[in-house]
Amino acid sequence: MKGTLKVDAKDPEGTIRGLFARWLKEDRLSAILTPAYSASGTATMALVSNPEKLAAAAPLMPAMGVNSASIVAEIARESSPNAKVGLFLRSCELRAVVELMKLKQVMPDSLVLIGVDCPGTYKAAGFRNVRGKDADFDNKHVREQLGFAGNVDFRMGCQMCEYPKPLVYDLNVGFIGLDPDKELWVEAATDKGKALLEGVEVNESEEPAGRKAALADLSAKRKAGTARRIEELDKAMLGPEKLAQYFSDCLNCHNCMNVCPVCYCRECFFDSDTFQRDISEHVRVSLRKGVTRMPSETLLFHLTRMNHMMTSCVQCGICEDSCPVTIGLATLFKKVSQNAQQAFEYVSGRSLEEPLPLTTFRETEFLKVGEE
Amino acid sequence: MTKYTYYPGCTLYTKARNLDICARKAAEKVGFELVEMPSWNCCGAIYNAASDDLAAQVGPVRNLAKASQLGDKLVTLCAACHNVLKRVQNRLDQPGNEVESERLKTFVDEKYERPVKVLHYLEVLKQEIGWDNIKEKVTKPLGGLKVASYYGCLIVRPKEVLEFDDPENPQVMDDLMRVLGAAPTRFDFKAECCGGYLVVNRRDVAKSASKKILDNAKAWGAEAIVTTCPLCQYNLDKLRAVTDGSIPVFYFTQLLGLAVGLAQDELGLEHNAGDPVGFLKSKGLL
Amino acid sequence: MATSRSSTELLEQIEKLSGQTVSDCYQCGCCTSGCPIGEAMDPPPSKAVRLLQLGEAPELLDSDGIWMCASCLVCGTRCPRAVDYARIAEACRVLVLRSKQSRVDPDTVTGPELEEIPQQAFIAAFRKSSV
Amino acid sequence: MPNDECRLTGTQPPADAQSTIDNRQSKIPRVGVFVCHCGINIAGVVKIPELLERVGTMSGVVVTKDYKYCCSDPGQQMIRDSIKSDKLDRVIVACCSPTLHETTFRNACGEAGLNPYLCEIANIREQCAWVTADKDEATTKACGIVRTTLTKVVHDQPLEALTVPINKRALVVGAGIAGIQAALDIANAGYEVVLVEKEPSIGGHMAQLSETFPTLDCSQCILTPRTVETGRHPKIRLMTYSEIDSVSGYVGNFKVKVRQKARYVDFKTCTGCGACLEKCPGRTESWFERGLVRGKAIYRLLPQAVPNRPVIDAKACIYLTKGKCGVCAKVCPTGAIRYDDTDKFVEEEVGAIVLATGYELFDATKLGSYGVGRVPDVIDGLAFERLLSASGPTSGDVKRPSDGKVPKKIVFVQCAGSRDSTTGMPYCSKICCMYTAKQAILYRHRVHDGQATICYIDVRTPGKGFEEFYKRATDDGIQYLRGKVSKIFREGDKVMVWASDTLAGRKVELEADMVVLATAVVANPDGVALARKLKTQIDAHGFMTEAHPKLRPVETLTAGFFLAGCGQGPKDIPETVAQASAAAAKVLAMFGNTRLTHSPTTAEVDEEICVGCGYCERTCAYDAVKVDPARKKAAVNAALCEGCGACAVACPSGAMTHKNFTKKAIFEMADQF
Repeated sequence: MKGTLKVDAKDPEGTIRGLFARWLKEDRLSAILTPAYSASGTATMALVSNPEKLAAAAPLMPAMGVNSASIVAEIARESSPNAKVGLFLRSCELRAVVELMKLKQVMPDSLVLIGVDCPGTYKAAGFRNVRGKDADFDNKHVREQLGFAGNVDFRMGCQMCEYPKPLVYDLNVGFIGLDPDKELWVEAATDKGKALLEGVEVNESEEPAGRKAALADLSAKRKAGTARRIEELDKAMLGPEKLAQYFSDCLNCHNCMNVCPVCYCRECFFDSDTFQRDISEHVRVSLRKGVTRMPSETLLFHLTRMNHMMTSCVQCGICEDSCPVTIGLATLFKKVSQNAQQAFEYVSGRSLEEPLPLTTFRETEFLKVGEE
Repeated sequence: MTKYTYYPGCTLYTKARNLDICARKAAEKVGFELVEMPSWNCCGAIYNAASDDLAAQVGPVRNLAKASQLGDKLVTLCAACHNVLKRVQNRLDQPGNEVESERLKTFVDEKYERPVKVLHYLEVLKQEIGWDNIKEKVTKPLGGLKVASYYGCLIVRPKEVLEFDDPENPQVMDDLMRVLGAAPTRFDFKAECCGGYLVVNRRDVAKSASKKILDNAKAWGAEAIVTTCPLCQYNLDKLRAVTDGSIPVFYFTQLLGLAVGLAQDELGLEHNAGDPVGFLKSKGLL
Repeated sequence: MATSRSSTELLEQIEKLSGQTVSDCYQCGCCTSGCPIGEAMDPPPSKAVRLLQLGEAPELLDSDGIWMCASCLVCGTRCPRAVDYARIAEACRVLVLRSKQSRVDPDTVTGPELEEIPQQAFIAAFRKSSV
Repeated sequence: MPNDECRLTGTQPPADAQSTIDNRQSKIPRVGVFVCHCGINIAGVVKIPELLERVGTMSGVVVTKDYKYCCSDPGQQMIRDSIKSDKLDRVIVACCSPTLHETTFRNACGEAGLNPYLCEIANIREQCAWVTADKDEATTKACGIVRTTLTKVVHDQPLEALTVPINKRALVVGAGIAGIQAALDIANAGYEVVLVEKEPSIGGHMAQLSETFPTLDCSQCILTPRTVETGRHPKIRLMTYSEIDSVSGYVGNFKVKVRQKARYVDFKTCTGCGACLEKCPGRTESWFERGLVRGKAIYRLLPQAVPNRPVIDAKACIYLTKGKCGVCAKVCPTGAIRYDDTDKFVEEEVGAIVLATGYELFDATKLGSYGVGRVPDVIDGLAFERLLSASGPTSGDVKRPSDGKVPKKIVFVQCAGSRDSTTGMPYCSKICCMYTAKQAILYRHRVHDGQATICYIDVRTPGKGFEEFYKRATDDGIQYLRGKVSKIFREGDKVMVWASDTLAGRKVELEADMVVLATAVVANPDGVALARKLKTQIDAHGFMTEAHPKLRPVETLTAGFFLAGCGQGPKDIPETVAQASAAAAKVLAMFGNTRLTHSPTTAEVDEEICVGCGYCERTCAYDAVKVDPARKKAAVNAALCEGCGACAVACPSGAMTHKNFTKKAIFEMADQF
């Protein structure tokens, strides 16, 4: 089921809050995870269960501090058929949720995936200043959506995002290519999604051509920008010397790993005793070259992370946002994961059915390898 | 009506006019148009397989470059032109061949816009038009005429480049004949060589090679043979006419034209050896 | 003798120009069996490859057989070892032609049938067998 | 391995950095290193005295010794003595590949009271001496290999071998001569055998053959006693018209699910009188007769079939497809016809499995120029066997399929799809040279004035009496023509063959009444599908792969599976029977034990770290790892685990580890270079 939804009082965000209220009141959802503002005005996420408290919810807030899939992994690790939690999330977050479902880290039964179009976001830190005192900033931002698409202040991950519309959802709420002061686009892909739209006044129609074109245009522009960035990245990073240089500022803080939505290990291999050497071993390693960089194994850590994450990485770029020394991780992971996924004809988070590439073997894959 | 860029080649303008004219007119009857490529040049007549011979590829590359400015498909009819253009296109596209490919493109003034898919007329009929659509256009079915389809070498081999049909037992022309109301016979020499250009200085060799083909067709009970190539047509038809005249040889486009209702004077039968008109009349087809 | 190069050099040239490896051939004779003009070809394909295997490239270059191959590609299509003799013959012809020796002189081709033969045959024949 | 050491130029490590640091280590194990000369294999390249000296300085090494052949009894004694006298707690033997002698040396250590898993092999033969020419380089490399092994051995933990009980019943898949022989050998030793055959009766391809080379004894005559014995054997449970659905479990304890296809005939009630066979009007292609005659919908393969009961081909049966007819039920005197029969599943528990899945002939229609399917008188070797066989459709008279005429000229075409890497199979099918000679001889027995020509590439006769048999064929006037056939076509009622005589160097056109193709032998496709399902190894052509081509020819790499017959590669009857008996002997050797030992170097899970993502489960080729969905923890079934390590590699967090191959040990080993 799909169609347009009328927006009242030029307030698309209010209209969405209205839907939230209805779902919570009618007990179609027991709670909803949504972007929200804290009392002090900072951008955050909130799990709202009381419809009265929806005022803080800012479903269209163009800021992102964490990839909320990490939150979902916290709250939906165990199967809980009685709870019905709506996740009002952006494309990259939903794609990460899908990957975590495949990795058995998120149990799907208690969740309803509600997607929302996302033309890009600012970092949550400092967003208060970007937004200023303009209470209507979020709506305004949505209204001038494509004008913001090439926004250089956006998070680097967003600047390279080619999926402004979520790929897997029960229900999606869209506005790209429409006039959000007048209408929103809703699309239910599953029975769960249809159930949410029951009783909602939807003007059923085919997806407007303008919307399709706007999405395709945005995606194409982003792809072009990404290609250019990857070209620059290659210059800066290709080859063992340059690669080591690229990571030379790394503090070994592991923040990138901690915030990564698809990095799901309970204990990182790099925190295990595998790398605990006694002093004589450290000295022995050092003696080979005369000098060893400390802390040791930072480059190996990043290579391993690329290796472990490349097939599931959703390219949200939150790793770069969290890096205290601003290593260009977003572009790097974009490149690495894009190449790896293309090799397996896989797109992370595109579908729940597609098997994880490294757990299956197709006789046709990599036929060309070694032929030269 | 879908338009296709068409490359006729030299022979179709002269000694094989009957192959060309029927093809253009029949095309319009079955629903497509052949638009002749302007200022085409010789394809080279035969592919040079020596790995370092780039000069021989330049002519075909120019044709392909020209065609690429007009569209992404190029239709051929002469089996020799088809073979050369298709193989040169394949050489340009071959992964790992980029350096040579770029060099070849610099030899010609025409800008090479995109890879061109070289399609034989028969491939257009089968893949683009479809047998069912052609069947609808048949106004004078061929009355169960027993024909042996002779493909020759050039449109089936090398199979991995031409990707035309099974090189041992091709079927496309048999299928077409069936659609036109003829009864294709089994035939073991569908893709054996007729002796080709050896006819120029070794007529004896071409004669004996062609004779084997004709003998086998007759042994399987064929009343006529259809061909796709001017040289095959010559070796089987005119060359044979001076040795033993007994079985008429037609271009497939002549029988196609006949079945979709071209007039007798549009079929170019006067270019065939023997008495094709008398033969067709005796079969009640004219 | 077509050229003054040594037999080993010639073999190297032939392999390079043809993209074929003559040692791949295990002399089953399938190419000769299937050649539509095999009776008229001397040496027939399998024997020609054998000459190369034995280091007798000059003998092959001097032979009549390499000029008889019309590149119908039946031999290579059916070869169980994927050796394409048509390309080997082409390489041999090319080597002879590049030493400025024509096999067929266009001026010597005469006869009443010349009026009839399609020109594609002339172009092909002269491209394959004259300088 | 990448490392992130800063790159400074002009700084060289001190010459003997290795030993200086190693000697500072606090916990020093007592390792003995024994270097084997392997005759001159190692000692001819590696400088043994220098190696001993350098190894002697490594931390933890308390003794180094060398010997010409460590694997010999005195060599092993040297190790045993040293363990005791030098109080060794770890042993390294620097010698050949562990696949050859790891067990030898571990056993030697065990005899001296050292846990066998504290003994490691440093492979300085295959990985060093054989592949390094320069003596100094080889010595340095050998030193490095020993040092790396030393790093591993100090991390090794003592392990106890696992043992599992054995269910002393065997499953044999396929009841051709290979399966029959293996089943009889095992059953005659007193163990129960389940023999599963997909066809309605047993005997396989051998039942189709006429006479056999090189002795020309009748195939039926030598096979029938075996089929009858198999059918009556009290220890053999024969399940015909059945297929393997699934196999679970592990060596010694397999659970096998067998699908018994619907036969529509109650075998208990049926007496095999054959009344139904005469009256049945349904017609179908006869697999057994190679398409030479039309078979009936209710059929048995041959009158001597074991079991001698017919089955109904549901696709050809008029009653089962159209609901009309029912003639067989009407004429059956005992009321054995059951139109409502369905597939049934039977579970069997066995300890060992013999795969005797056999062969098929290559699909000759793929050889487009040979006219198969277009020219009716071009048939394959098995079809010709049926024409020669007394029990065949012509009762042994050679008549050609198109018009029943006796062919006066037959051309036999060898290597039809064999030794052909473009359209056929690249390998030699091994049996065709001899069976073609036999067929030509038999043809000349039947048709005295017949001419037989055999087109061949090479005649291969490596077998007892084979060369003599080849001579017999040429003595008999059979023409051998050296050249592969390129094209076969029809002209009138003749079959024309384009061949060549490579010895005379010319093309030859042959005219024949009939052509017999010695079509390539290929692995039975059902056997290939079964091997894929069971995850036993097959080669690029579908033949099952033996554990070692010379030393373990009837075992597979999956413990408990054994191989017999043409499913492993083309072979003739005596070879097949020999291999079947060898497979049976392997099964019996296993049944001679009460419990099986299983290597303890398996995977194990650290539940503290495991999050149950399932990468390990999906990576395991042996179904040995399962994730408990409720607890979200992976668990390893050690009896199934082959210790390949794939799961440990797949696990991103290191929750899955491999006993005595811990990541820590491996990283430290890599650090040695």
